[in-house]
This record gives sequence, structure tokens and C-alpha cells, in this order.
Amino acid sequence: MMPERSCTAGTYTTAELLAVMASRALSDGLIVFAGVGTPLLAATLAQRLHAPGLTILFEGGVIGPFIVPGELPPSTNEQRCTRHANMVCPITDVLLLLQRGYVDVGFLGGAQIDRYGNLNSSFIGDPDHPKTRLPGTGGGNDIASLSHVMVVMKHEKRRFVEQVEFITSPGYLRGGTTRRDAGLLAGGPQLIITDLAELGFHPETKRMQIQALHPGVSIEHVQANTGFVLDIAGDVRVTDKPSERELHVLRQLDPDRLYIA
Amino acid sequence: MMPERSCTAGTYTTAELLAVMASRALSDGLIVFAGVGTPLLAATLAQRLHAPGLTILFEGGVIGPFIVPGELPPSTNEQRCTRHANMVCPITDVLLLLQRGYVDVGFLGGAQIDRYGNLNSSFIGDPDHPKTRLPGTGGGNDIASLSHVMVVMKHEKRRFVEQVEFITSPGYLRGGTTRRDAGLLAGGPQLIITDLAELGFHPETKRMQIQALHPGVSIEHVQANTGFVLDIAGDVRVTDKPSERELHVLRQLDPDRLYIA
Amino acid sequence: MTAYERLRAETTERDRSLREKVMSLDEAARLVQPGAHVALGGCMMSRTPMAMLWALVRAGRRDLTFSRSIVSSDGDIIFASGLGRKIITSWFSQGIVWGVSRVMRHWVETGRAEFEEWSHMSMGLRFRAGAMGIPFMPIRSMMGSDVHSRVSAQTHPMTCPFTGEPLVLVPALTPDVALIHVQRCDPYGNAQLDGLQFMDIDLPMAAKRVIVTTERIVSNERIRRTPDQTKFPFFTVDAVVEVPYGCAPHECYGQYEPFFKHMDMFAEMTRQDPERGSQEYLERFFHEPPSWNHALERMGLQDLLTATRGGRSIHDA
Amino acid sequence: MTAYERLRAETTERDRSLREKVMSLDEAARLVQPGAHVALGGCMMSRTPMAMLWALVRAGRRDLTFSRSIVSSDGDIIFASGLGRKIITSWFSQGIVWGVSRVMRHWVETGRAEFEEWSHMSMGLRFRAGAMGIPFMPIRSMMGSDVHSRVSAQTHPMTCPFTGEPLVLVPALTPDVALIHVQRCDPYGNAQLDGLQFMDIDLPMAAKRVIVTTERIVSNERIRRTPDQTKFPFFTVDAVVEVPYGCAPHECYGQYEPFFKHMDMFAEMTRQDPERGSQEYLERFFHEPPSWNHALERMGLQDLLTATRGGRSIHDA
Repeated sequence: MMPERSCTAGTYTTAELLAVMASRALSDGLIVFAGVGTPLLAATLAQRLHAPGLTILFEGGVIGPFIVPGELPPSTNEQRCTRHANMVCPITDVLLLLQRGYVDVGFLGGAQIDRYGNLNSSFIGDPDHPKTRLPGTGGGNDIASLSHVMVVMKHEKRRFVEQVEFITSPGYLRGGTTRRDAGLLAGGPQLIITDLAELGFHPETKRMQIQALHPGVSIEHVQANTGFVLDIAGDVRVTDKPSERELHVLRQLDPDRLYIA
Repeated sequence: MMPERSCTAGTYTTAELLAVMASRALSDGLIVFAGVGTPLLAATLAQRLHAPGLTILFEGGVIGPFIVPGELPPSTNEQRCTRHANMVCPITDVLLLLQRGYVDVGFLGGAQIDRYGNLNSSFIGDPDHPKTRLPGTGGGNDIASLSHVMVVMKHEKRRFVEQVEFITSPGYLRGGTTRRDAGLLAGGPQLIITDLAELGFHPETKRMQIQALHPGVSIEHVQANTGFVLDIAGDVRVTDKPSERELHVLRQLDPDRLYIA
Repeated sequence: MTAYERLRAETTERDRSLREKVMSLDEAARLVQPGAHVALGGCMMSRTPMAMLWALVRAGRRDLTFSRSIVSSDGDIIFASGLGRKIITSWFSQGIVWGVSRVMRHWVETGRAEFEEWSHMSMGLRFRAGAMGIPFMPIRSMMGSDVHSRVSAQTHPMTCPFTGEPLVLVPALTPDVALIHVQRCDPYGNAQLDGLQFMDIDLPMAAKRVIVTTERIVSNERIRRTPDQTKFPFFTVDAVVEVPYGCAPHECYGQYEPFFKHMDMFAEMTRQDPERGSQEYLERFFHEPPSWNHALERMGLQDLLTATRGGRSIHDA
Repeated sequence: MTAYERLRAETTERDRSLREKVMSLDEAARLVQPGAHVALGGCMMSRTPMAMLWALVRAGRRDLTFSRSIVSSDGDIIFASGLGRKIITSWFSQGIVWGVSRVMRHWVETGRAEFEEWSHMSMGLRFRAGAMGIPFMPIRSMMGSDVHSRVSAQTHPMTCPFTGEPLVLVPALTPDVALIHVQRCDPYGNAQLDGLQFMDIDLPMAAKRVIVTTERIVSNERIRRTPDQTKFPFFTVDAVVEVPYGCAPHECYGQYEPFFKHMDMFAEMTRQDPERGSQEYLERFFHEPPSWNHALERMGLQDLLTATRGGRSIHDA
């Protein structure tokens, strides 16, 4: 049953678009290390739609929680995120699952990303005299260093930059083999989902490229909202708009519209 | 209340002598990593007599068990040794207490010991073609490598040898600074308690020396039962024979005479 | 004398006997020496030893160094009160829902305090190495990032002699004192904690002193009936203080959730003028109340009851 | 491709989805490949996965390599049956009260089987390194001993780059399969075990496959009510087999103690002629009984009830 104040099925918010598109990228049986907000919402939506055997991990030390509609946790470190979990364990041990290789997807939100998928959530300006000190890595650096990463974020010029000022969570560093050369033998960014498009990385150059466009969005529009020149994949798909069923289930999960407003 | 079949207070068995002498060496407040048998019995006796704040650790992962008269455990790895424990934890973590430096005394029984306090519980004869394969180190090597060690054993020529054929648990290796030179920065054997005497090690040479004799035992007698020439400390004490109280409490702890027969 | 021999000597000197060590917040505060490195248990808004921080602020401690897995408004209070001038952690902000902490930003951006950033797993493994009595832990993350390059003077690169693989060695953390809040503990310091454990199994083993605040002091007999629920042993602990709601306005698993309205208020108070706002907050909730219970009274019974209902609901899960 | 990349690839290939994996002992036995390195949970006479060993002997597996913290009569059975020809452990004998194992001695002293000896902490830290996804763990024991010199080709000495202290690096153990017996587990493999944990938290994370035998299969709903009691997660597990008294004649904490009379009998049977005695034992208790329950029947109801009374008494403590 949908709360009255939710918008009609025909239209949807940016947050709803991101959640639906991200959920489609999560296939059944995966183990997903998820942050709060859209990542958690999208993973839970995938469980409800097509991936009942998908497992969510939370940084606070939570394995396989089962999110109940209307009970979305506000963070991954408080008791609310342990609801119906299969296991809770020390933080260090849930993070070690990344190093041991048990995690299929590290699912992050992004503040600032660059051409090679490096993420910055630490500093704006000179780190020694920052214009803005941001909260930092948390487990982001470990997730990005040790697993295949999926990122959801708003597509804005100030967020998509040629080169981040500070690499908090490593992508492909300077492209090519530089990630592996730096000592990172596994993982790397796979998919960037924005409100405009889906972007991946070229197998050799590791440069970011447009893979798919959301309905009604042009390559020019994506480029216009990106701070560097994007490559374009051989065949650029156009995604299907969120279905009534996807939106219906999503809105049931977040009746208070904490994350989908 | 003493069971009738126990011997009279005036006389005592070798096992009783070892347990009483060892208990006297354990002062209050110590953390003692104890094996089963005489070490456990002596540590428990010390708790009852003069060291109520003494803590026992068992290799199976047991911290501060409280042994109840008549319930002496048969090993340190089964549930009986968890009775009234303050904590049980993984084996690796109770052994790591040794490495972290929390343990005052590692209390071992010995099969074979040499002039420098090295212990052998692995092989008799050539390790590649052993005459006898013994059970091995267990935690003995870790205890001897990382803590100050106290050993209780019967005083026999075949057990006190010039040089053990195989160093299972390191003492002072070849004497002098060789233990430290090998990389062992802490611990080392402190006191060897036998049914004849108490032996220590010379501060510089690290050679074994007689420190005390039990009542009615001569230095010649000890030497005659030792496979190498013992040094003799400046002042050799004579120990007090087990008191009625000590024997009384000890016999209450082991009414079935599992370990004191 | 090597670092390990010093650590051993310091540990040997401690009274590790089975003894009662129940005391007041003020008495416990005296165990924290000037200049100490203080590790905080819990994570973010959960099992934060807030009452102990309250006592340290009131005791006039200043310029301490702190470390914690993730820091929330406790970090803001540490900077604003002058209790600490450096915090070693992986993430520092009141909480995602309140945006980036203005107090943290103000103190760091004006250079009056330092936020040293390590990856979350690195923080955990640095504590674990300290707990294990080894000088470092090898890890496979951090490499190639600026998070690493900013602290690389404290780490060592290594090529694995077994596999030839690149590794980073992160140094053990052995804090002078750890402050940990648990649901129950006996008078000797045997602590049992429910639910999320965070880094609180390793912290007491890594630290050189431990102060435990607990919702309830229970008998040693009770602890001995479920020894497999004890998370760290008495001999690591130097002080036991019974402090109901000792994490407020943060949460304690199964007991109470964060006081969300109070957290909203803190964010509101510090949004416009982080400096004045935080000083007002400290006056009202730290300096004026004569006791921790009075501080709770200031937070308000309604918020406390709401948080309690939420906390207890975990048991219906 | 480095060792780590192979480990990652093997882990990625596993079906780690939330799925039921309940099967019989025979079906589970098929998951153990010829030549496999099999790690055994529990320690000495406690939580030994005896029923699973019983199934492997009957399945005709031979010449496997085993590892365990401490080995008791399970090791005698492994050697005597030919199931394994090499055991990596820290201590190997039926138990102190029965003297040195004649079966172990016979097979080792005649060179027909190998007992590779490591210190107990080294065994634990080798499993822990495997569980953590690192190639080694630095330790401060073993140095200077012949226990070390006999395996030193497998270790590396190191001078700590932080402290200059000497260390030994022991290599991670990543067994092909781990066999673990627990008190309760759900159909997905979420395992909860009471009391002594031994090395059974690290083992499932270190191994490449895990077979869990359990006294009871409980519902996933029950597990989710106390997630902080789950000791290892479902996705590490490949098979769940319900086997009441699955450790007999060894113990399972809180359920049953060792069948002491039976253990006396085993020692007696193997004292004079370890070879013939152990073959007789295998005939009576491994080959002749058509099912594990029939093997228990052979052990005898009286011994089973005595062991059960003792096991349950832990809860009166």
C-alpha cells in the first residue's frame, strides 16, 4: 500500500531513478558491501525484485540483514542496521571479508570522481590547508582497494572532474596498468550509475566511457555535465525507464521517503 | 573432610611433595598458564592457601577457571576445564596473551630437560628415524618462548641430560646470551622443582644450579640422579616439609587421588 | 631495550590480580595522564564512552591524542572542549543525515586541530596488531591512494617473501588508555557486550590501561555462568564505573538508540557559528550539570524514553 | 597470476548465495577431492568431526593431508585407515591419561605416515592469516627451537622495519576443505557454537570449502534472532549435515562429554598390537555399522547416556 503523498507511478524522482537503475545491475547471489542511502535501497530493491539470494554487508559488522519496509537504517554502524541479520561481527572482520575475496560488489555513493574512477571524500583544496575538510574514507578506501566497485551519484560537472585533488578511494589511478603497478591486485571500479547515464571503463586505457543513456538523455547533455571529455563505448544502450512495479516496490520500502524524495 | 584411604598427614607421596613445593612458588596476583596434572593442582592449591587473586589460564581457551574439589579436569581442552571460568576464548587468543605479555608464569611438566633448561617432548633418537615419537609441543614451545617458565618433574638421570636431543621448548639454548641472540626477547626458565630439589639458572652462564634441597636430600643424591654436573648456588636452602595444612587442603582438592597418588 | 621489551615491562608492572576495581567517573578520570593517547570504544554514534569523555572534560584534561574507528559528535566535543587536539580515525562527522560536521571543519580548517585519516580496515588492524603483541600487520589496501601517501612515513612497503606480492605494513597501535562502554561488567572488569562489537575485542588487549563504563555492574557469579559471553578479561581492565545511559546522546545496543532530537539540536546549534555554538553546548551539557545524571536530566526525560523504547525494540527483531 | 589472485578466483567461483545446502554424510563426503588438504575443527577430544571422518573412511578416500590444532584418537584413525598419510598439528596423542598413542608411534616410527609439528600458536596464526587473506603472520615464538628448524624451509626470518626486532613469518594455511562440528546451524550454514571455540572462527574463513556437521539444524529465523551468536557466516559453508552425537566418542560442549570407557577400550585395543588393534576397531565401528546411528549403537547406549549427563552438567555450573 503506497502512502498518498508519494508521487504517481508515471513520474519518478532522481533518487528513485538511481535506486532502480542500480538495482538492475545487481544480479542474484551476489555479496554486496553496501553503504547507506541509495546503495542500501537499491540492494534491498534487487532482493525484492529479482535477487532473493543477494547478501548485504554493512561496515558496522553486519552480515545479511533483512531490511523491513519503513525500517531503513540511518547509518551502517547503529543497531537499526542489525535487524534480522544472519550474523554480526567485529568491524575489522567484516572488512577483512573484502581482503579475503568474499565480496562481489562494493557499492558506494560518490562525492567526487575522476576520469579513472578515483574517488575523493577527504579534501577540497590543498590537504595541508583545505578549503573544506570532508569526513574521509571510512571503509571506502578498503572497499575500492579490494573489490569491484559500483558507484551511484548525481551527474554534475563539479563532481565529475578530470583528476580528483585527493585519491581517497582508488579507481584505476592514472589509467592503464597503474592500479596494478601500485600493488592493488584485485577489484577496481566497474560501473558508475548517475541520473543521466551509466558509465564504465575501457578495458585497456581504463578511461571512463559512456555505456548507456537514461531515457531522453543525449550524449551531449551527459558531456555538458561532465568536467572532462568522456569516451563513448562502441554500442551505447538506452536504459528502460523505471517500471511501475519497480517504483511500487521501491516506494513500499521507503514509505517515509527518507532516501527517494 | 579427608577420604579415609588417603595417607596420614605425616607422610606424603612424591606427587604431593611436588604439588606443595610448586604451590609455594606461586605468589598472589600472578597469571599462570598451567598444564593439567601437577601444575593445575599446585596453582589451585596456591589459590586456596595464600594466593586467592591468582589467575589460571588453560590452553584450550579458558581464562580464570575456578576448580572445585573433586572436579579436576583431565585435560585443558575439554568442557570440564571451563567450570566457573571468567571467560572462554579461541585457542589462538589465549596463546596470544603470552605474546602480548600478560602471563607471569608458564607452568609446565617436563619429559626431558637439559643443563640450560631446554625441554624435549618431541623425539627420542634421530628425529628423521625416531626411536620414539612423542606427542610434541602443543603450546609448550609458545609458553617457553614467551614467558618465564616453571617446571615440575621427577628427578631422574634419564630426564636430566647434558643436552636434549631435540629442543621442543626453548630454555637458554646453549647458555649465556644464546637465547636472546636467537630472537627470544622475553621469558626463559626460572625454577625447576623436582622431588629432590629446586634448581635455578646462573644469571650469566644460564647453567642449571641447585638452589634448595628438600628435607633429608643431599647434594650428592641430587647429583647422582642427574645426567650432568650441576652447579651449586651460593647458599643452598633446605625447604620446609609439606605442612599438615598444605597436605590437608591438597587432599581435599583431589579426593580421588587422580594426581597425588 | 626494544619497543617490545618496554611494552612487556609496562604490562608486567600492572596489577593484574583478580580484584575489585569499581570507582567513580572522577576517580577513573585520574587514570588518564596528561599527553596520553586515548582510544575510544564503540563506533560513530554507538557505545560511545560519552560519560567518561564528560568526566575528562570536567577534569580539565587538554591536548590529548585520540583514536577511534569512526568518530561522530564525540570528536566535535573533543576538539571544541580542547580535550584533544588530534584524532586518528577513518571517518569523522556527526552523521550522514546531518551533513559534514561544522565543528570538525572549523577546527581542522583553521589548523587548530588535526584529523589524521587511515582506512577503516587499517585502523582495525593497527589495533589488532597491538592486541596480538606484534609490531605491525600486513595489509592489501591503502596502496596507491593519497590516504596512504599522507601517512606513508608511518608505514613500510613490503614484497611478500612467500608470494612476491606487494603489501603495506601498518604499525601496531598501543594506546595509553582505552575507554569502553559495555552493557554489563563485573566488579573485576569481566565485560560482556551484546550485538555490534566494533573494535572492542581488540582495543582492551592493545591498550596499556582500560577504563570500562557499564550500564550495569553484575556479579562475578553471573559472568562465570556464561563465560563464552565475556568479550574481554578482567586483567586488561583498570577501572569499572557503573553509568546507566553512559553513551547518551549516542546509543547502546539493546538499551537505547541515539537521542535523535538532541543530535538534531547539536547540529543546529553548531551550524551557524561552530565555535560559539559548541561552547554553549558544552556549558549546558558538560559544565553546568553537577553530575552525569544531571546532564541526562538536561537532555530530557522524553528523549531518554524515546531512545529507550527504540533500543529495547531490538529484542523483538 | 599470484597466489592471492588464485585464491580470489577460487573464492569468486563459489556459489555464495543464500541457499539451502542440507545433505547427507555421503553426499558431503563427495565434496572432499582426492589429494585434498583437510582441516579439522575442534581440538583434541572436543568437537571432533568424527561422523564426517567416518563417512570419508567409508567413501574410501586415501592419502589426504590433515591439519588441526591438537589431534587425539582422530589422528590414530586417520593413519590406521589410510585416510591420511600426513597430519600437520601441534600435539598428537590420544590423551595424557592414556600415555603416548601407540598407533601414532607405530605409523610414524615405521615411516608410513608423517606428523609435521608446529607450535600451537603457530598453527592458530597460520589459520588466522589464511582467514584474513594475507600470506603470512609475524610471530615471536618458535625461534631457536628444533620445532622451528625442522619446518624453517616453510618460514622466513624477518627483522622488523619498525622496531628492529627479530620475527618469524609463518605462512598462511588455506585448506581445501574444513570439517567443523557445531551445536546448531541453519540450512544455509549460519553456525552458532557454544563454549570453547578453539580455532573454529578462523578455519571456515581460511578454507576453500567448508562442511558443517551439526547436532541440530535450526531455522534461519532463530539464527536471525541472535545474530551476535553466529560464529561463521553461511557463505563460507558448502554443506550442512545434521548428525546428533556427531563427535562421539569425543565430546561436544554442553551436549556430551567424551565416552571415557570407549576411549579406554580404544587405548587397550591398540596397546599391544597397534596395527591389528586399530584394524579391529575400524571394522567394528567404521566398516560394519551401515549408518552413523548404527556406529553409535555399537558404542552403546550406556556410554552415550553417561556422556550426555556429563555434557549437560555444564549448564549447572
